[in-house]
Amino acid sequence: MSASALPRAFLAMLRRDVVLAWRRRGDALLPVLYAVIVTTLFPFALGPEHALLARISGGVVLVTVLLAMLLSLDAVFRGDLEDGALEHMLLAPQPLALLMAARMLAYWLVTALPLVLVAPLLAYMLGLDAVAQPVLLLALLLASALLDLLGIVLTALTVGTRRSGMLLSLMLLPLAVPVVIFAAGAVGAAQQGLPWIAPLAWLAAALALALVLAPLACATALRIALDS
Amino acid sequence: MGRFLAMGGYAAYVWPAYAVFFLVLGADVLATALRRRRVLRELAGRMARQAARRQPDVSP
Amino acid sequence: MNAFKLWYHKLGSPPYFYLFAGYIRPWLWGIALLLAAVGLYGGLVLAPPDYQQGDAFRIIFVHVPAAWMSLFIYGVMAVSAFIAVIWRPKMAEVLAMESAPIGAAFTLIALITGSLWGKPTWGTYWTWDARLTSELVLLFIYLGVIGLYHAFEDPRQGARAASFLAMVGAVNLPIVHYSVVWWNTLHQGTTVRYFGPSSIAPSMLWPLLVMTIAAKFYYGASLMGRSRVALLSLERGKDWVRAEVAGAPAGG
Amino acid sequence: MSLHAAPADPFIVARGLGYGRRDERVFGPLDFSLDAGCIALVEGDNGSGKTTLLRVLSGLLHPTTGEARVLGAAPGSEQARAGCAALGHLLGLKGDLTVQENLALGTGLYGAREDADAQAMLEHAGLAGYAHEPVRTLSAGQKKRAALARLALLPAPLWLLDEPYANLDRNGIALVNALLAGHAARGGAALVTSHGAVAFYEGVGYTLRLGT
Repeated sequence: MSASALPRAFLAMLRRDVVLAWRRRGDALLPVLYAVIVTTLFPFALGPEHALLARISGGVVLVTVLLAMLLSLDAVFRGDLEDGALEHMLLAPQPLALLMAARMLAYWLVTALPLVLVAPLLAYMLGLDAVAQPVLLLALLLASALLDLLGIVLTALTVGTRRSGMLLSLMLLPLAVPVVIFAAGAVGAAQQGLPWIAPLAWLAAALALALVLAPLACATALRIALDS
Repeated sequence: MGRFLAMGGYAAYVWPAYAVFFLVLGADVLATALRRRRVLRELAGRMARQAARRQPDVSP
Repeated sequence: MNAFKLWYHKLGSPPYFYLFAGYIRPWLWGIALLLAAVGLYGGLVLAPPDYQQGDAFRIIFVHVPAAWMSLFIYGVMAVSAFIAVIWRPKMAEVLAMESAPIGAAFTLIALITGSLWGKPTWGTYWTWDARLTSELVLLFIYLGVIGLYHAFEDPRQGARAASFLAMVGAVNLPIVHYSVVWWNTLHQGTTVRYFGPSSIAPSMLWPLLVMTIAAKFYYGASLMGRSRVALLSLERGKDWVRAEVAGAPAGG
Repeated sequence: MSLHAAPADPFIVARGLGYGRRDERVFGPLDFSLDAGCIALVEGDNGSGKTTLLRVLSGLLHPTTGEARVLGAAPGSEQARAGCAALGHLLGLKGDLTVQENLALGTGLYGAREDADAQAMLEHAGLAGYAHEPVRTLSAGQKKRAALARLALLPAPLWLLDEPYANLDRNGIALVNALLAGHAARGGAALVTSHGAVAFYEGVGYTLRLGT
């Protein structure tokens, strides 16, 4: 195994996932549509009062993006499990963690990034201050990447089970709590004109740690879940 | 005794708390006992089936 | 020969553990009930009412042991789960998976008694207090572990997957607690005075400790009972299980 | 680095290898070894554990009794995976990718044999002209051929093939046999399962019978 084999395999996996997503680009837009629909419902439920909507806008957008990601998380490994591609990943000579890292990056690019890009628009519709917009974008970039990494690890654990959608939400909630708290805390602080860098720094530190650990954990989880 | 049960006016909170403590743990014990009974019955049934298979039926 | 190592390996064998658990279970039950009786008498009768909370503080004797046990059992489960994932012995899987429902039960008790205590002290059954919120998240973690365990058709595979989740939860739990505390100070501003006198009187302390130890023995007894049943079902087809089933009053 | 072990070392050694689910035995205990250049046939009825044996050897399942060494290492270890390629019931082809993209993905993950040429291999496999078709438009037999073409491009010296003849017509069976012959001539080895209904490769080293 030469040194070039690792980047070659990583790129092959990444390319595969991006091409597959492109061939089914309609599906990739569904989470975005879901986020738009959910955000639209809030003013109808709470009334169009600007001050109230502006106050909750950051939190609403964060939670909506989280839910939209959760919605599609269930399917991350389903196709690969059904056609046997997942077994080939397990059997490939490269470390499984490397392939999982490619899978995670691809999933973030395909699912999370569109959501992050549409989020400022949703926040604007709810009346978030322009000052807080960059903070929201930054918080979403960090939070979506973290949830992507953690969520795929948990999805890997449920691969061998039937009907895992609801279970996945239950498993992800405790991991999502700190992410939501810090991300929403930063946005809230920015809205009040307070310093917001500290919670984002914590998120960034957690992301750095997760970038290293999550692919390894994901590989372990997959081997556990498929060893029947 | 009545004063003890009244708990200084807090009976509505103290006694339910103790009831919850013992009811939930009681449910834990009961669930284990029922599960043990079910597992034993299943295993006995399994063994009976296996024994029946091993001894060929003599009656026509 | 290292005596401890020998004992460890013996306990790791299911038929031996089954016998051992059956032998110590009545003792654990007896001690738990005795201690609970003493603790309840001390807590409900002997301890004087709190000068601020009156008799409402007596909820402490069930609430605090349950809250401590919810964390203690998680610790035991996480250690067993770690062993189960790394070395894959059957007994560690069984102990981790049978601990989870007991831990969830204690967490539920801590939540309900906590909110029953909250009504007279804070005027509301539920408040997003840092400890109650953390306890709620702990309940979700327990439920996730139990749910994942039962989602697999093969119980051993389910046990390993759920053990892995329990390890993830063990890392996550302090982070949740820390973030919830931070969030709490961020949004509430005023600090809510947490239950209980700040310096606890000895007449209140000893029943609390006795109840806590009683809860630990209850956990031991329940765990032994649960593990015995789990072993019977996991090891079905083995000779020792056949002997046990033939000897037990089946169907009754 | 050469992927081939020293010629004297067998590719696979199994000692008392067995697998059971709960208390039911699936196969084994088995003792066998597989040398370089040898194509071995695993025969047995449905449910005799052929697939399970291959899954244990590829490291997807942990054996319950005995042990196996694959290319001198534990099954599923990095060293074993580096020299091992498997083909199962599920082919692992992505339906939305073209045949050529699927082949490129395989060589991307496993590397390509030095003398391998994807285009020539597709022609050899009877898939000339299908290179740019999405795999989902292919028939079952054509999918199998595509998977075999992908397998033959890889440098792995050890093949674990589960029912490679299934879904194939007479030409397809001849293709499998030709690929096996070429693989053995290069010094590779293969463990091939079959329920025994087809014209099997003639150069079989030995046959392993599973089940009673």
